[in-house]
Amino acid sequence: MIRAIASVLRADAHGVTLDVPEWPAHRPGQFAMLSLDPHGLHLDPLLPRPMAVFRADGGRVEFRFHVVGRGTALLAALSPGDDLGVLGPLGNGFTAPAGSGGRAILVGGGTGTASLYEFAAQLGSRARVLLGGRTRGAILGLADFEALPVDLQFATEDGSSGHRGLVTELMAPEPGDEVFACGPTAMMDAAWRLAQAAGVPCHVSLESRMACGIGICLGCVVPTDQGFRYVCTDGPVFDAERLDWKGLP
Amino acid sequence: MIRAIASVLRADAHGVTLDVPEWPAHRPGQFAMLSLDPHGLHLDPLLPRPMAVFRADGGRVEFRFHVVGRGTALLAALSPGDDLGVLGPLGNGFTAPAGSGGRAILVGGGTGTASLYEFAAQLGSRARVLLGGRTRGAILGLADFEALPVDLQFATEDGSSGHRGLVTELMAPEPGDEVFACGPTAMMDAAWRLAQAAGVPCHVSLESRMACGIGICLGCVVPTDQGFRYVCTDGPVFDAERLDWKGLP
Amino acid sequence: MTAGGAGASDRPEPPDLSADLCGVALRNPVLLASGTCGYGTELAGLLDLREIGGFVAKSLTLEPRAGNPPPRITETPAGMLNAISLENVGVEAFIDEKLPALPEGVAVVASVFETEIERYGEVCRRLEGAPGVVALEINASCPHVKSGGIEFGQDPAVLASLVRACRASTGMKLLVKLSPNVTSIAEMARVAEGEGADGLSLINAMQGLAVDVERRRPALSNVLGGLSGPAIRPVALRMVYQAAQAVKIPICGIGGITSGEDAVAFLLVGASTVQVGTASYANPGAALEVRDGLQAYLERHGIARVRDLVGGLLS
Amino acid sequence: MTAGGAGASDRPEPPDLSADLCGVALRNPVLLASGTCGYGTELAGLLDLREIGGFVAKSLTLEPRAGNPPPRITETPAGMLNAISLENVGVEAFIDEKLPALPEGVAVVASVFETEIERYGEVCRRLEGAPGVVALEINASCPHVKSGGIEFGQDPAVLASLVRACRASTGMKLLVKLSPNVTSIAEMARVAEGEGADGLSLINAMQGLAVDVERRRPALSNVLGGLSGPAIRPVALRMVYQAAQAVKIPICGIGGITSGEDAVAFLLVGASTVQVGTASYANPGAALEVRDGLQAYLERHGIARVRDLVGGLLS
Ligand SMILES: Cc1cc2nc3c(=O)[nH]c(=O)nc-3n(C[C@H](O)[C@H](O)[C@H](O)COP(=O)(O)OP(=O)(O)OC[C@H]3O[C@@H](n4cnc5c(N)ncnc54)[C@H](O)[C@@H]3O)c2cc1C
Ligand SMILES: Cc1cc2nc3c(=O)[nH]c(=O)nc-3n(C[C@H](O)[C@H](O)[C@H](O)COP(=O)(O)OP(=O)(O)OC[C@H]3O[C@@H](n4cnc5c(N)ncnc54)[C@H](O)[C@@H]3O)c2cc1C
Ligand SMILES: Cc1cc2nc3c(=O)[nH]c(=O)nc-3n(C[C@H](O)[C@H](O)[C@H](O)COP(=O)(O)O)c2cc1C
Ligand SMILES: Cc1cc2nc3c(=O)[nH]c(=O)nc-3n(C[C@H](O)[C@H](O)[C@H](O)COP(=O)(O)O)c2cc1C
Ligand code: FES
Ligand code: FES
Repeated sequence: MIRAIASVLRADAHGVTLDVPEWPAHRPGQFAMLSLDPHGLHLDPLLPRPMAVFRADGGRVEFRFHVVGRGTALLAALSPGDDLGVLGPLGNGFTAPAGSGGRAILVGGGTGTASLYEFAAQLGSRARVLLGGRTRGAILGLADFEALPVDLQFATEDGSSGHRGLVTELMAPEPGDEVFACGPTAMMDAAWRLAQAAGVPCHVSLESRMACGIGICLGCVVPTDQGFRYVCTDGPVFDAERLDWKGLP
Repeated sequence: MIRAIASVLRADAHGVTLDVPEWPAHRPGQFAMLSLDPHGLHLDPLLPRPMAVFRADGGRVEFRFHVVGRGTALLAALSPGDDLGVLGPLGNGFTAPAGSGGRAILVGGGTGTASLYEFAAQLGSRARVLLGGRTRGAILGLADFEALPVDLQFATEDGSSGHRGLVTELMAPEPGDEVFACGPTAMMDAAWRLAQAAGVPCHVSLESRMACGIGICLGCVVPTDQGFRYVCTDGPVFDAERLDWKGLP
Repeated sequence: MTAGGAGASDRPEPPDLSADLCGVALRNPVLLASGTCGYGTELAGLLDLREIGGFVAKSLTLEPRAGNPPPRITETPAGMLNAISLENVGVEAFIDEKLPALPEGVAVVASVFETEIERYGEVCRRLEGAPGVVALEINASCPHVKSGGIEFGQDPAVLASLVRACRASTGMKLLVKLSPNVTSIAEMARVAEGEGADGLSLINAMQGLAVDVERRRPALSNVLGGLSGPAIRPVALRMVYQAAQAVKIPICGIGGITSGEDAVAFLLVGASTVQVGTASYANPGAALEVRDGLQAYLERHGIARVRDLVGGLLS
Repeated sequence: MTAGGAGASDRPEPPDLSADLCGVALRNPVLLASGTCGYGTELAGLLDLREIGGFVAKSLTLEPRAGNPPPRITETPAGMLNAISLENVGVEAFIDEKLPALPEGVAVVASVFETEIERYGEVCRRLEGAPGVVALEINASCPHVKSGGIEFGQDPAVLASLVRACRASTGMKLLVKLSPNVTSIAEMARVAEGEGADGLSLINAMQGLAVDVERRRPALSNVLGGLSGPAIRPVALRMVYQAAQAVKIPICGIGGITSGEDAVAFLLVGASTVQVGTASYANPGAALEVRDGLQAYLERHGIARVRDLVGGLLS
């Protein structure tokens, strides 16, 4: 894990790419905290923003997002050469299924697809990747996923790409499969139910309000069968079976 | 007076130029309040910054500054097309000497030179313009002043341009002259003493902490022989004789 | 179906923004806060006061007062400190010069402060029946000379005497503006209600201090000042929430409001009207944007009347 | 003259940063605030705790506690609200597992909070002589069950009993961390001093509230939370200033410190040490930057010792 002031290589309304020469090796599904005010010019927004590492390669670290509030608006407005504080990689990330038997079903919705790209790339042909969004344009990183050697399917609410409907309707898990989901809580909940019905393991990558990303603010808890766990250090990837789904905010 | 969200035409560490089609006619020495957060993205810095109108022409409004704190750093970092809130023109501005006799001696120091440019341009050959700074590079708008048909002299502390020493040492006011000064308080105080000794009128353009620029916060007072007066609405230009110099902060 | 045709009734009615300020009907719930809009006249050309609910004029004393020497203001993170102190034109000049200069149809709340209880009562008496003045706001964040300078609003007994005196002096609607510099805002709210306040305004600026470190001096000549702006909004929301649970009289919420959403937050925790203060400095039209944002929120959520939001925080 | 040669004495000595925390000598006056640095171990690789004055660990109760359900934090203008509540590993796990994991030479302040006075005393007793622990900090911003949930630090009599009980339970140095949610911080400071506190820490987070307007819900599950960050700095500076005039014991200043200049401001108004809290979230190395900035300030102003700044506000 490193903390650096990184230089922006490019930024737009869908993502930001940073130059972080000291970026260490990381695992698919890990995240970083991006600090918008590395030199104390604004003091607001004060807290760093958690973002999944979309892809990293030789110090070139990419994040993908939709503009939903002030932080993402400011990220989108960055110019090449601007400074951004970065702390990462953080969290546990995804673990590839141990056996070589079944498929890994990756289910992504909304901005959650950003967490899955490197995992899909790592799994290659073992991965069935299902991505959903309101429209085709709402699926983060779509073009990059299309370039991967994976079994890829889309679902959109308006039918603008692939299946018209919910992405989980494409899942059809079979014994031996393993499910990995990241997206809105309702989507992950549905994925977990389908996995449960099929008797296959399900791992979900959660979001939570974060201040520190490293286990010191105790802000990012989620309820599990072992009490509260921290999304930043125990997660973001959790075994769906261990979560108290009703207690998620 | 107008309030607009203006588009930045250019910005650098010495100034910002705005596109303000609705900008009304104004007088030399007036100022504007520049609001760095017109869309509420940062909330900090919250208050607008007072800046003299350096020059305005057909909706192209120029300001000049040195980066001294957060606000000016953010102004300097603006890019073309960025939005900036602007409220102006504000304040009284300079009044050209009534008679056609003596000279108008304009004395500018530090960033105070920005208030004098249009006044010098208006006065033309009637103006003796004395500009001072630590170094030649510290004199705001130097090249623009050099292009004016005025009697122009410089003073720098390091001697890098013109007289080595204080700008007020160049003044030598004579009966019939009228002095107009804008710069650090000590400089304006010295200008006022010299004017007083020569028995000529002296007008100074003051700075003060401002929140509103339009007389509603009551924040920008300076002490005068008639009690507190507001820099934003009674000034920024005051008759030096009326000021309580010891009470200036 | 053509625009403006018979189908007009199919289009949703614009939401009802009308609001109640302690018994006074207002066009909408957005006012300007005392000390941040002068006497109203200064905003001519920048904000039409008839498009918002009304404004609270700069607090008035019996005689004109001069206030503190500079520096009087300084910026702080997402906020500002001010120590204007008592500067104002005095109640007579307000009535004789300022009120007549306002356009017809502007709802004016006159704010009152003084250093002694008797003088508060006297200012209230003078304002009785002043044209355009729909209510008085008693600013309790003024240092009480007899209590050694603590604010009227910081001691329950002193606050009780103050409200009692003002109540006795006038038949006009009385808003009491509470000081946030207290252990229990609920207690202060109950005191004001018990002495006959028609409504509460909260919060006033919080006591703060800033330092000019390079000069090793206080940033304000008065050392202490009042903190306002978005920085204090969470404290203001908390206090409105606590006061609303303690009293039945209506509350006017104040503190760091810059958007329609901020106003909604105050309404949800129990305010029925709001005031915009510091935000007007960066944008004199801020209150209008707050009103527009509030209306857009109601439309987006299909809420018919702004008063349906009041106290509507779900839990 | 060559570097490191005989002329070394010509170069100004680096300023003396050593500081005094209620009788404990510290390398420099910059500590990390409780609840913003875990138990110290989490910062390994990000901040060397031996380069700053020390750190105050997350407040400890007698038993491990779980705290509030999510959401526990939310952002506010130049600040944040938190309602972590009592979550901590408990005093035994702290002594057995956390303290031994720290490197040698780190000054640890153990923070104590509980819901009953007797339990505070018991936690203090357990911490007596714990290795590395140089002082205890009594967190008085905890709801007192017997007083109906108001904070220990909000009632002078309750605060007095609390400090008395802690004082009686231990011979260790006692810092009392005051609640900012009071009418008179000076009174609370005097109470703590009178009952034998060796020093004061102030301020804790201020009580606040935020609303998720789209969902019409409180932003925190607990509704109320603690406001921290630069937004509260002016209030914190004011309280340190007022407390410093009321007591003789040393004060540790806390609230929105993000830079060396901020630390200087706290020292000038009377603090002799400072704590960095929320700023560490955006930058885990913030405290080091504060220390460096403080040193640069002293060099720039030719001040030999950091303690020469304490209470040095000119007027
Ligand atoms: C581990 C993790 C990984 C994430 N990866 C991505 C990603 O790759 N792409 C992406 O678009 N989004 C991702 N998110 C969500 C992203 O952090 C939020 O959308 C973002 O913080 C919103 O900030 P804002 O300032 O634009 O919104 P605002 O609503 O203005 O933010 C206000 C505050 O709320 C917090 N917040 C708002 N929404 C969320 C949320 N959904 N989850 C957590 N905190 C939130 C912000 O961090 C901030 O503190 C991730 C979240 C987590 C926890
Ligand atoms: C009428 C008027 C005209 C001005 N014209 C110019 C100009 O043309 N060019 C120029 O470079 N400067 C000018 N100034 C000064 C300029 O406003 C300040 O330098 C600027 O506000 C500093 O902002 P900052 O955020 O960079 O500094 P910071 O120190 O971070 O500002 C913090 C706060 O202090 C206020 N402040 C800081 N310095 C001053 C100052 N000297 N006067 C008033 N307020 C201050 C800021 O407005 C802000 O509220 C003018 C000031 C006034 C009152
Ligand atoms: C410069 C200034 C002057 C003020 N003067 C008064 C005043 O005269 N009377 C009063 O009741 N409140 C006064 N206030 C407080 C505001 O009315 C309001 O309560 C406070 O600023 C919080 O709201 P805000 O955060 O929206 O500014 C003043 C505030 C500022 C910033
Ligand atoms: C998430 C969080 C948790 C905190 N937990 C504690 C705590 O356990 N004990 C305590 O005394 N203070 C706690 N605090 C308060 C801080 O120690 C500090 O007093 C406060 O945040 C103000 O300082 P700051 O503005 O630098 O953050 C906590 C603050 C935050 C933000
Ligand atoms: S984000 Fe701070 S503990 Fe997880
Ligand atoms: S700046 Fe507000 S009155 Fe002059």
